[in-house]
Amino acid sequence: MTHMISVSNLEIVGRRRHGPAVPIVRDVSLDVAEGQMLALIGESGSGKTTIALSLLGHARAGCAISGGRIMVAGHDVTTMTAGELRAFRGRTISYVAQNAGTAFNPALSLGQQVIEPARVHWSMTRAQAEHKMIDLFRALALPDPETIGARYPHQLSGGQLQRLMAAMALVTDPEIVVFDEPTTALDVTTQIEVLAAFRSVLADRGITGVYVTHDLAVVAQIADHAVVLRHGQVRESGPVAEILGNPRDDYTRELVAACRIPPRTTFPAPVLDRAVETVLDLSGVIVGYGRLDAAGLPERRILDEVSLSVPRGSTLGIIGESGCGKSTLARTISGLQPWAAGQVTFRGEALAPDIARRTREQRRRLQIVAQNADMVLNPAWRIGASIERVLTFFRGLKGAEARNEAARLLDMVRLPHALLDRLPGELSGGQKQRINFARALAARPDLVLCDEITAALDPVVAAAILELMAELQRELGISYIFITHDLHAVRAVCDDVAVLYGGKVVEHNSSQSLTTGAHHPYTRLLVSSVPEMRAGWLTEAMTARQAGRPEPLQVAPQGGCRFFPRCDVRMPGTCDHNPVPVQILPGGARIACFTNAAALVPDGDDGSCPDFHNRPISGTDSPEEVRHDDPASF
Amino acid sequence: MKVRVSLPSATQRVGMLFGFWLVLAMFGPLLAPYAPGQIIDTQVFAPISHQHWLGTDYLGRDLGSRLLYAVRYTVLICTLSTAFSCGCGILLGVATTATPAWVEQVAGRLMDGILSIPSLLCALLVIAAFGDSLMALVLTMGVIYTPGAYRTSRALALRIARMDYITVAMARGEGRLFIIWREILPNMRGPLLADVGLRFIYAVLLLSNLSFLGLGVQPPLVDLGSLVRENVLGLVYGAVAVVLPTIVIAVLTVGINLVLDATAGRRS
Amino acid sequence: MSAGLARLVARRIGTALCSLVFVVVAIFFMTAALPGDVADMLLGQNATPAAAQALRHSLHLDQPLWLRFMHWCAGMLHGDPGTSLLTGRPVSEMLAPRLYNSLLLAGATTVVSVPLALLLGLACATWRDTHFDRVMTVLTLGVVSVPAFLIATVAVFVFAVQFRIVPALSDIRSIHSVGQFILTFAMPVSTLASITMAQMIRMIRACMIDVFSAPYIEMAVLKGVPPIRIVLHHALPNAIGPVANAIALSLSSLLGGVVVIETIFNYPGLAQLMVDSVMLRDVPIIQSCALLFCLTYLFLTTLADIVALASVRKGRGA
Amino acid sequence: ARAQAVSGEPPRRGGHLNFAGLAASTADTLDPARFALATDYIRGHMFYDGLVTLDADMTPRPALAERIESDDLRTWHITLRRGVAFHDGAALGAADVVYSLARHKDPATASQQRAVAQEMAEIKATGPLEVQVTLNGPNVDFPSMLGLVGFCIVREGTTDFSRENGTGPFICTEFSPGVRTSGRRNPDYWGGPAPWLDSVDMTGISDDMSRHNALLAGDVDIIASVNPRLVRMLRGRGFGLLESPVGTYTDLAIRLDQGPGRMQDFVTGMKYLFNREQVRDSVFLGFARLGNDQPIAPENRYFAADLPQRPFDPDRARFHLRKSGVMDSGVPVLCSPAALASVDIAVVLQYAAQQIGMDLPIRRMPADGYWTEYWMKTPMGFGNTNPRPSLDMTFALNFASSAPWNESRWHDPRFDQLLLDARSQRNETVRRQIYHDMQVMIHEGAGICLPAFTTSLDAFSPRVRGLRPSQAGQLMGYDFLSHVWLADGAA
Ligand SMILES: Nc1ncnc2c1ncn2[C@@H]1O[C@H](COP(=O)(O)OP(=O)(O)OP(=O)(O)O)[C@@H](O)[C@H]1O
Ligand SMILES: Nc1ncnc2c1ncn2[C@@H]1O[C@H](COP(=O)(O)OP(=O)(O)OP(=O)(O)O)[C@@H](O)[C@H]1O
Ligand SMILES: [Mg+2]
Ligand SMILES: [Mg+2]
Repeated sequence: MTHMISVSNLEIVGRRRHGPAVPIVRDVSLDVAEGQMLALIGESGSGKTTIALSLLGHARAGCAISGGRIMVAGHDVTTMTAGELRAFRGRTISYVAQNAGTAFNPALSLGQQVIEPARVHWSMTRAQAEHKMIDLFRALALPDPETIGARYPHQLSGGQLQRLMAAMALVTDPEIVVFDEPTTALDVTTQIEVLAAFRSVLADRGITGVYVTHDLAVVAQIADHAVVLRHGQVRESGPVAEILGNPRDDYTRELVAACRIPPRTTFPAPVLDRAVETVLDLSGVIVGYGRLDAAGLPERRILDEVSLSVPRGSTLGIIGESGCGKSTLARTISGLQPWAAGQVTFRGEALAPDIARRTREQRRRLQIVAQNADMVLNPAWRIGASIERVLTFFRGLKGAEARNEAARLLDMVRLPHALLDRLPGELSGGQKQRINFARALAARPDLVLCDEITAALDPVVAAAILELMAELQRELGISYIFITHDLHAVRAVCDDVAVLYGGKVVEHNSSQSLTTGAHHPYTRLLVSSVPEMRAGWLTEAMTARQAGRPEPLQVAPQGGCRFFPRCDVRMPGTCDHNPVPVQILPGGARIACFTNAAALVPDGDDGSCPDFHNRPISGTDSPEEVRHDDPASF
Repeated sequence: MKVRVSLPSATQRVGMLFGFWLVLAMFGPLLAPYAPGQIIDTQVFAPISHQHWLGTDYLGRDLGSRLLYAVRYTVLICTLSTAFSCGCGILLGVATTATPAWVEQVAGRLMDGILSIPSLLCALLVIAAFGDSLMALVLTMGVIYTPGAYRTSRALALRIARMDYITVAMARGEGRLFIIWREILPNMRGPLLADVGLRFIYAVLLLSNLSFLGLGVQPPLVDLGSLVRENVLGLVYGAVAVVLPTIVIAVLTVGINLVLDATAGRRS
Repeated sequence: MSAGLARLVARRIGTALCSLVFVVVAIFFMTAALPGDVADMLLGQNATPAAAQALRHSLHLDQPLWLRFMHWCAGMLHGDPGTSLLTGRPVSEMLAPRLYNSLLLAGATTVVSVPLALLLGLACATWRDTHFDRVMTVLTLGVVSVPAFLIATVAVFVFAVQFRIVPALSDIRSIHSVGQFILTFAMPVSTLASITMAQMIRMIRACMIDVFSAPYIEMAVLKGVPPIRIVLHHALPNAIGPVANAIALSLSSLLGGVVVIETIFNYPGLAQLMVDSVMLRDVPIIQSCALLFCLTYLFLTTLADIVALASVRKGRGA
Repeated sequence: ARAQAVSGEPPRRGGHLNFAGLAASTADTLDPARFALATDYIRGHMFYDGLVTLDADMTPRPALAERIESDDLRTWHITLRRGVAFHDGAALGAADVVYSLARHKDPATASQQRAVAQEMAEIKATGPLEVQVTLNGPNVDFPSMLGLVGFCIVREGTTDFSRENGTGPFICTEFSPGVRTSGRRNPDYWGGPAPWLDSVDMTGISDDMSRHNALLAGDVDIIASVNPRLVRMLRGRGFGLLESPVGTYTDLAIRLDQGPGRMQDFVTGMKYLFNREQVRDSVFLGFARLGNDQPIAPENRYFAADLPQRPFDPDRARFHLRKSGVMDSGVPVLCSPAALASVDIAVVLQYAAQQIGMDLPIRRMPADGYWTEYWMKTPMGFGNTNPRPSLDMTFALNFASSAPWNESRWHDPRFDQLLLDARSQRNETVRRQIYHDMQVMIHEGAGICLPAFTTSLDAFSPRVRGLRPSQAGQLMGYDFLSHVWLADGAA
């Protein structure tokens, strides 16, 4: 078997001005056989992205490949000339960047950028490339595959951009594709389709892959081999089944264990009766883009009459498909995106749609942790300064006091103090995300809008962050809106959960009920799509889906239920015309569906959803044992 | 054994270079062997020799002494006026990205207007109104270059003002000045410093033009540009008197620009 | 162009007209505020108060300021810029040949300098910190820092006097062929172009380098996009605002700011006319010249603003 | 020097000559009343003729006038030359002369010569070719006065001067103010065989270096106003140099009616403070003659040669200045590029002052508006005066109590009386004595410090012949175009 990729003794250093060179990657060796997929897993900040980039012969600004050999497709990339590299990149090996939000050129339309690799390598005509692009868009479950290419990066959601990025990498049919966390921002339903698409494309063309991720379930589906990294060093490597099923290294074990996050144990509200005091209340909020119609409402609605409330000291999870408006909701509440209609009440006071009109106190108490961590950190500011500024601004801390507090916050989010002196460009994706969270916490908020804050984190660190959130909630009564696509995390930290579909809240339920009881058809689809950490799950899920589900309709309904085209219990003639009724179930859950509640209870022996929590892990000990293993002990 | 020579940081280098020129400006004239107006030789455009170590100028005065005085006035006046014009221009340019639209309309059109008024007219008016005071000179030069700095910084700031991190800062409720000064400015350092450097050069040249008109340094003192201008006839004799001041201008301005470039090249 | 952009552009042009009015008023009153008037200047050293007064009367300079201004405005609205106080000839007649000359010079310079500056500026940014870039940096800075009159004088002395390749004066009348055109314009255009180019190169380089640090440029590199395409297709659209602005600023002085070049090459252009007229306080000509300068200036900057606006509205670029 | 060496050759006719003067601006004019600059004078001589011309030693010679006579020196009879035609073909007549002279008195004409023209009380035609001019008082120098180029003759009734219609040696083919004046030879010129040239192009290049470069590169054949600093180079490259000992001077005027000038000692001290040799040698590089604080140049036949040269004497200067008590008055000396070399002279003076412990601030004013706004309006300032056709005019216009340009506001009734005496004095010896005394009086009393008379320098390419120095002004009293010829012109 030939090795398509063969890295030996790779050393990469970060060179910071005046300081000594810090090693980022140390003595890393790995091999990938042709047509195989290697998963790079490991701690956030362990050097996964750095290694992935080095396979393309590239080192980020401020970093340098200082030793070792990187053989890719028969070329030693460290010795290639600029011209050779140019011909090599994008054609022989292509890359899916971790931060799709910033990796797209804001001034160019997305379509242009997606077909560019094909165009610059003269591998196909424009028409061919566009055709191929649209096929890929369709395979990656992007909305409006024909026209989405004409849009610009800022008009898409994080998950959509990530898929476009993948399309861009695949458009040239390269021999090797390096995926850097390509599905972090995808909801599970979309993730299934994307993973399936990846798999089929890779298998069809015999593409060799490197897949950077922290989602072990995904690893189980897609990779053949895995390398576990920590602190820039390889901790363990081997076939996926071995690593996941029978980890030998301590850290790997910890990692695997951390995948099984225990569900939230509900605790009594610390101060007040939750039912009485709501921190945040949304009613009939409409947000959109484009021209306003006669009623002053936008043409293209992203959020449609959303009503939600967050009781004090509790956590509301928001889940939903990529592009359904989750981030928009967060931005709206935080005042970054004005709403066209509706009302938002925060701590009993009505919030102004425009942030400028909110009081300082409101601003402090309501913090947002944005999905795109890159874009919200000022690139010219040191991390320390960014955090200290919030401390100074809202809490009047200065000098050493502020610095100590910043260091404490970094401890909380499990980052080394050394980062305080770094610039955002010198951090990894997960580190930036945690910095953002720390910055939000620095304001001592009452409500934090967490937009996929754990998306780029490995399970160990993610669990720690979730635990931190819970701890803060216990101690300070902070409330959260927790946007995620990780249903485990939802169960672990949320009290309630709202399911968004196409800008509408289709279900509002307690998070514990996610496994039981009646659900909106979309929720059921979501829950059934949560990947399991065993090989072959994806294939099964796909077959099951193809067998059991009706063919999605291509036409969008004019009125009625938005989920209608994909619904497996749809009732043509009813669902696609009439306003959707909201049913209030006995447990307090609200479901927007025509089908009566009883019918919504999934069929099964005990009437519960497949318990994704107790998913089997091939070859591991009993789940119970893992459940007691609390990774977030700090 | 490896010896690590640590280079001074970019800011230090800017500081050192400016420091050098400032010291030269302050104390250089003390080194001058002759008075700036003293005619020491009947030979004009004399080459470098024993008595006059840098030759003589078009009147037979000691070029070295005059050069030292010229450095003083050029460095001081140009630094001040560049600071003024860039200060005002940049502040306004960046500020108008964070203010209501009408402010931009007013300020922008005003700047456009000032830019299209010939500087000759401004200069003559200032001379008529204020005579040859150095203060008026610095202000005139400042005003003349403010619109340019304004336009450049505004063009740069527009891109940055739309970045998410600026939105975040505004959402936090930061004051306008803070956003301009701390959030936007550091991110446009590169092009901005290039612009400041260019404006310094323009100032050096403008100073000599204004001197020519009568609004500059008064004789027998000179500025560097005027030194070149008054000795330009020496060109046909390849005289030191025209070559040397040109070189000094080049060393001064190119040096400052290179150092600014180096500063801009690195993120703080 | 979308309707929204069209509206913005229209508004931009509208406000540009405000600048024009501002400038015209400012110039009129500034000239009026200058010591002496055309009568004094005409009589020069031989002026006696009585003679000057008489002349003033015959030129209607004894009318109140605002009345004269209104007269001028009224004329302007009918497309008549008035007559020169000094020569009594129609301003348009005096301006037209000069404007033609100036536009010729400015046009030739623009045609030469903008593409070259873009090319070199982009090249410097692309090959940043290479020998090429260092040499270009020092060269451009050197060119900007040497006074224009010196560059022009040295150029003439070398090429016209020593080598006798080109004429020392740029006399348009002698042009009868393309070859002669090139010879005649070689010196002034190359001098002017080198100065404008140097400024533009500096700014283009800086703006581009700024954009080059963006992640999407890194991504383009990782896609195997050739440097030229990265520069033109990826970086330039994002820097187009500042770059267009830098070009506009550099070009804006080509009409009114080239007195030195016009003097040295004895080239009868608008800048020289303006200086003459200021010295002679020939207000109608000053006004008309200023109007022309202002128009070109506003044209260029408005164009730059529109380019920037358009790019902003299209994507989230520059 | 070259021209002299080959002056034996007979002149050749033909060829085209390019000339570059010192300045060109929109103020360029074809209206004789508005001639103000050297280029205007040259243009005037090109297209027009005066009634008289001034020859190399400033003696008036008949031109359009055949005879100018007077019995009482007050009423003058001018007889015009017969058969002279304007460029449009009309014959020259008395009416043209009357019109040409009288228009200078009209304020609306804005004549540069109005002050002089006021002398003429009445101008009338007494025959087809006879004109009678009655002066306000007797003036023996009236013919010299007519030598002013401003008094050249235009066609009667001309008001539009965008085109010329003179009787001069050239006919205008192109005139664009600030750009160029072109002329072709007037084939019917009364003064034949001159001019020799077929055609002439004249432009103004204000930048010194460019003007010289144009000559060096062969773009022009003659340039006016050579910078003394370039003489060495021009000579080295074989170009001819015309040194004309004209009486142009740059002087420091100290007003006697205000400021420190009210102290006689201050004025005397300042006069001793002028290092005249240094001004001549360093500022003018020797192309100047020492001045003696009176306006008559050494070449002039009335020059008071026995008047002792005032030396540079710092000690005496200090003595007088101390005595005046205004050593450090803080009153600045105004200078300007408008007044030739005044900035450099001021620097020389300032250094001398510094040596005796006096702080003499200099203020360099813009050329723009200097004459109207600053000159003669401040306690101390530099002026610049071109030679006048006669001593009488010099004294009358610059030194008499009522002189319009009495720079130092010096009043001396005896001087005024002497001026009148000289005017009506036909006796040459007596007049010489009077003029001598007047020079002494100015030297002693007026607030004028006159360090040097400048030598006018013009350069020409080796193909140009026929240039000769003249006291009447640069380039043969501005009239070179009707004298020069080209070595390579057609035979
Ligand atoms: N210029 C630099 N100088 C020093 N250290 C750097 C520099 N750039 C990155 N690093 C550090 O290198 C480490 C590896 O970063 P990398 O982006 O490869 O992490 P990662 O494994 O991809 O993490 P994540 O999962 O969070 O994206 C991080 O700890 C980061 O802080
Ligand atoms: N400026 C804009 N103009 C038009 N449409 C936009 C714009 N910004 C976002 N959208 C659209 O709004 C929808 C919601 O975006 P949002 O970012 O809220 O999605 P999301 O639920 O956060 O998705 P993800 O999970 O992928 O981050 C997307 O379909 C996106 O295409
Ligand atoms: Mg990473
Ligand atoms: Mg999102």
